[in-house]
Amino acid sequence: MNGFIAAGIIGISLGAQYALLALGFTLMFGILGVINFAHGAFYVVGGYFTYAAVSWLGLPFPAAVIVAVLLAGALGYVFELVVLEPVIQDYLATLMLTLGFHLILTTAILVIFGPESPHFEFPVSGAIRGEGFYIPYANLIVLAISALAIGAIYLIMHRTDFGRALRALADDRAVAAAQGIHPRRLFPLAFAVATVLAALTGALVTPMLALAPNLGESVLTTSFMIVILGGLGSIGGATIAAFVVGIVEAYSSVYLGGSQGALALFIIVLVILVVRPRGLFGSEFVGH
Amino acid sequence: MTAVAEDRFPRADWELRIENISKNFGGLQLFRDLSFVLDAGNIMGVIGPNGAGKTTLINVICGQLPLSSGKIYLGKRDVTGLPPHTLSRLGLVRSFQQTNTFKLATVRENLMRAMRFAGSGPDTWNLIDDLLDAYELKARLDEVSDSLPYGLQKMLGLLLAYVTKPKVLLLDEPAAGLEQRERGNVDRLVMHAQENIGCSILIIEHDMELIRRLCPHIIVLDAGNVLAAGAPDEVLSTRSVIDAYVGRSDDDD
Amino acid sequence: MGAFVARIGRAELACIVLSVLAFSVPFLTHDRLFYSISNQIMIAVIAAFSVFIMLRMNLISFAVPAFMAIGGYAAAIAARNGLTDVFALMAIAFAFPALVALPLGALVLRLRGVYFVLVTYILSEILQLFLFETPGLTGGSNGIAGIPAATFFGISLGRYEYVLLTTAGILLLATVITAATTRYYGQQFSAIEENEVLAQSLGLVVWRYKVIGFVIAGGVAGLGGYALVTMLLTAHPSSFSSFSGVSYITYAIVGGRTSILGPVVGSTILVWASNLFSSQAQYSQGLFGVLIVFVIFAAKGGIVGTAEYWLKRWLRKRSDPGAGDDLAPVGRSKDAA
Amino acid sequence: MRNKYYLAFPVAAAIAVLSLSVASPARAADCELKMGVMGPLSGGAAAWGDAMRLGAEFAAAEANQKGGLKIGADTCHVTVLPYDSKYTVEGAAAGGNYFASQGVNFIIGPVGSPEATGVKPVAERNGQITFNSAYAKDAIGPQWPLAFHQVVGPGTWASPVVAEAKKHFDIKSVVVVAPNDQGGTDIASVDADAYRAQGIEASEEYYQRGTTNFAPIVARMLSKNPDVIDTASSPPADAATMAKQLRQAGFTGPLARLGGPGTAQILNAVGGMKNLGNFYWAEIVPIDDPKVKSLWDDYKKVMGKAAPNNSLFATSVAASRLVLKAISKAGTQKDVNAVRDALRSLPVVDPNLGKGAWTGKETYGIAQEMGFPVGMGMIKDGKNLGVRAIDVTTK
Repeated sequence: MNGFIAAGIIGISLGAQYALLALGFTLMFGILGVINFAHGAFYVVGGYFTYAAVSWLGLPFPAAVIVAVLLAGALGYVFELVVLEPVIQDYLATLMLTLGFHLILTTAILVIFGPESPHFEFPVSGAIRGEGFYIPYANLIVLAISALAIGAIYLIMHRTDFGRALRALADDRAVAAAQGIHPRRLFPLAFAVATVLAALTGALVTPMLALAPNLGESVLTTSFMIVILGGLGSIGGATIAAFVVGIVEAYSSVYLGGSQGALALFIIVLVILVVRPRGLFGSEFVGH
Repeated sequence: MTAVAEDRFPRADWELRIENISKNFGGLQLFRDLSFVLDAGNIMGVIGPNGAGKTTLINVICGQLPLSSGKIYLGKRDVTGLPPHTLSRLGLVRSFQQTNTFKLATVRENLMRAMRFAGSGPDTWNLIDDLLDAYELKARLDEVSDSLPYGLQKMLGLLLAYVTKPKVLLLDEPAAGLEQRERGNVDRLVMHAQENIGCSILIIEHDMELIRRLCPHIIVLDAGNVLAAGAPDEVLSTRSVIDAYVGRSDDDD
Repeated sequence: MGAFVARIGRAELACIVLSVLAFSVPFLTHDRLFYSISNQIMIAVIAAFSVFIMLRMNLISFAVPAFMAIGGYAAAIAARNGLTDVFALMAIAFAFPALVALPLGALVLRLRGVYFVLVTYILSEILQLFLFETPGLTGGSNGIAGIPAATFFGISLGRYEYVLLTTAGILLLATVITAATTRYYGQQFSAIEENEVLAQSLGLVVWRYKVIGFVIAGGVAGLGGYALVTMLLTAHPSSFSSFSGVSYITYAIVGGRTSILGPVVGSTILVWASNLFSSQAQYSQGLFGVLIVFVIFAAKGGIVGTAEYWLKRWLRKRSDPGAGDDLAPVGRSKDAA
Repeated sequence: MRNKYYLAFPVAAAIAVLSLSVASPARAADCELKMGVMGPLSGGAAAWGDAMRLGAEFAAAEANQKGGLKIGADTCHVTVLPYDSKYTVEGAAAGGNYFASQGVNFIIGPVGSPEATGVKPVAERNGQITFNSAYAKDAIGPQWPLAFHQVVGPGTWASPVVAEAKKHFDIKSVVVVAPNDQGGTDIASVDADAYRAQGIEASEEYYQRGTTNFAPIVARMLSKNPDVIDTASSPPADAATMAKQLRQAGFTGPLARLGGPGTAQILNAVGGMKNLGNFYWAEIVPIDDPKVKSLWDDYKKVMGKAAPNNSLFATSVAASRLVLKAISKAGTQKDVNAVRDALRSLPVVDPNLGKGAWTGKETYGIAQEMGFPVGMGMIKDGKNLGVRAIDVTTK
């Protein structure tokens, strides 16, 4: 029974991290129609930038996170503007470009920081302990930040002109352009927002777990599953799907073991996809 | 199967009947309980301001988007919810507003594909022979369609729908983006279809002149409702219709 | 002759000729490195063909390693159980993945292209876990070692030279299948690639052709898997890692998706390049990435597409100066079929 | 030579006709001995490949400092050729052939199980001696007479190490955890058997390679409430994360690590000796032994830079030294079988690793395992008791 509660709590804290991670991925697809294979790499970059800011510049952790995340955002902005924008309509081309960028970023980090994972600690340690369960404070912080981020993104998308413009672009690029919305100006920003979210996740999560150059791929796979489940481009869908994946992962690996648990998770996702081809909350508008 | 006998007298199943259909996107309702009939062999115009759901109407009729509720009949047959390719094989075919050809294929390949996919025989070439002449496409049969001027690409798009020898032909803003002088080409195709295969035709269009020229009967859509129906001249003079158009920007919905 | 060429297709014919020439490799040299690299290239070409078939319909498949694994393991298990005839093994390597692809495709190909991409990515992950969870059948994480050499009318194909000939044979088969498929369904595939919605509204049953393509692509990948297993004398899970699917996609796209020559050129150059980078140690992946970005960024339509484009321009320019600017940047070879 | 070669390939392979570059495989000019070293030089396991490479390069430098290696009549300059086998089967197989075309008959490495699986059949076919450090159950074997093993496998050291651990800690049940691939299962299962052999109830736990958050796995392991949790051959980063999350979850029992390095990382992760409490681990070599320690100093003297912080470096040096000695003894670098016989007949002694023996008959069915004493480290009640040598050569 205790195990059951503990697993639930683990699932929720996993979900919080996944939600933050998948948010950027689903935004990027919904608005730009780009499957961003570099999403995992940006997660790793966020972690290493923060690490560098803390251990090289000696910044306090929160400041380091902000610096790192902004740098990653700038990187994303430039990448979209210079490399992606010219071929933004062709989803195969953008897919390959982000894939190439993933390889480049990963190697760059390997060269700069070396293969060994560095010593990188989350400043807050300790945990709330209860009857048969425990919640590390760090997890609570991530939960809070992820909730804030999701809320913020939702507000931006629905309450600001920037957001409305982006949604217009997502619905029908041609029409939006005809109404005087300029993709060339907005897309790099949107991409930057998405990378910021990926980097933020990395900056918060890697110090709690581990920081290594090759984390990108598994992170990418998780993002894929979540957006498939939630329906590409749907913010609410991605959020809920993230928690579904987190909780399923927790229970399946607690009761089936890591390997079979993962297998179960994959198969559940596939089955849901067959039953609901657009994912749990996929809208008919978004996506190209 | 759509290789229809060239009889001049359309059969009953060439009629398109729309029975109180509704379409919602998430919260937003594009039209509600919409009903109308396109009589066999007739031409009907559908006009309305942007956001009136005109293109969406065609998309749901042709099975590209699922209906929220309601029924669609092709003659006696209930075709609600059938996939586009099945509807097309049954003779319900549409044209598209933009990107309406196979860009990298030559004009000839485009037409051959349309005939092949629809199962209309190679004799179809004779059917459109004079149109190809009129559009000056004959000389350009081996040009990549993407390299044609916009006007001709548009006409090629219409031809692709035409060579399937449809029973019911739906044209989605056939004149949009055409120069005034080019718009006669649309008339020519519609007339041609009437004379040679006598199919029923539904035209969505912003160009009132073209509608007046071609359509004995029109309906006006606004906010998903039929605002008015009847002969163009009286319908277009009714107050409500004029209001509906006041201050609306004029681009695609 | 000209008519014959036009019928088969220039690019297709070239590929078939190339894969016939591949038989000559063991007679040209005894250099192991050259053997090994040409062997890798042939396998890469087969895998890239599998990607190419789906690309012809604007679909990217990450499941190639999965189908390679199914084909490779099926052949390996058959060989372990005493079936060593090379033709029988090829048949098995093609049939098994094709059979798996059939129901899978019918399910997955209802979805929009993008979902297909992500789903195929997950499929290869699932396969890895499946291999691990079935040690009895597949040897689990250790794979199947000590596979007996295949036999050609009783002659054992154990020597490296024979391994190369076997691979060349598999390559030829894969090339013919791919060429035949993409030619026979050329108009349908192109229609789907260029304007799926239009094709469907003209009456083309799009998903049917996608499934046909997926099944054949699965079979071709299976042949590649068998070739890989033959080269390594081992069926090992790590040979079919989901990320290797990325390399095959890269080969096909960098080479050029507009012609069947694309996968051949792309695989050849990139496999050779990655072998070159291998001794350049840890920069290999990064250099690979740079290469991808460069080609996609600078040469749409990949190497072959671009070459074709400039060749056409040049020919036009020569025939009548001033013309040739109205060509689509991605020209597909247009043989009057 | 090599460049001309590579330039030939795009064309050549493209047309699959290479009549131009039927350049005969590289032959050593005057007297040069080319020694190959393969391992992952890129990607996650790059640290291991580098340790392997630097070890070989050091041994070569040693030999060259003495004016070169005597082979029969002439003295040869030893050069080292690295190859990135990327921790994959293909990579290693290709590496074997690459070395063959470079006329390299002696290969130090590869590092990991997939690599060993890939290179063994190829090297056998090419007539190349390999000296891998894989913990695979079939790292070497009678069917590969040219394959040698430069580290003592868990099959050899697990039992004595567990026996030693049992003396210091009260162990009735243990969970052995590792990733779900060959690198994980081959060690974890052997460790588990060794525990069982000591009358300890052992269960195995395999997680998906690439897992970043181990909270669920930790919860599962704790639900079996074991006395000890052994992270076997999990990658250092994973082991560190698990250690952290185990302590976080309130597990106070001893942690073990029989099958991989990373003590420093685990210490960092859990926040120092105090929080780690009780911990024991196996080392490839007894690193606290002054003789072994001095190897790192020698490297700095000879190469002028710090040696890699990875004990595989030591065995790589020892293996390379043995191979060079064997070549010199056989008096040829062409006749590989003669060198193999010389190698088998040589006593396993090393200036730094001390006295050992050819082990592996029992585990692999062939005595081609370079058996030096291994190390076992222990932290008890937050105090580091250092790394003691465990003699395994008796087996």
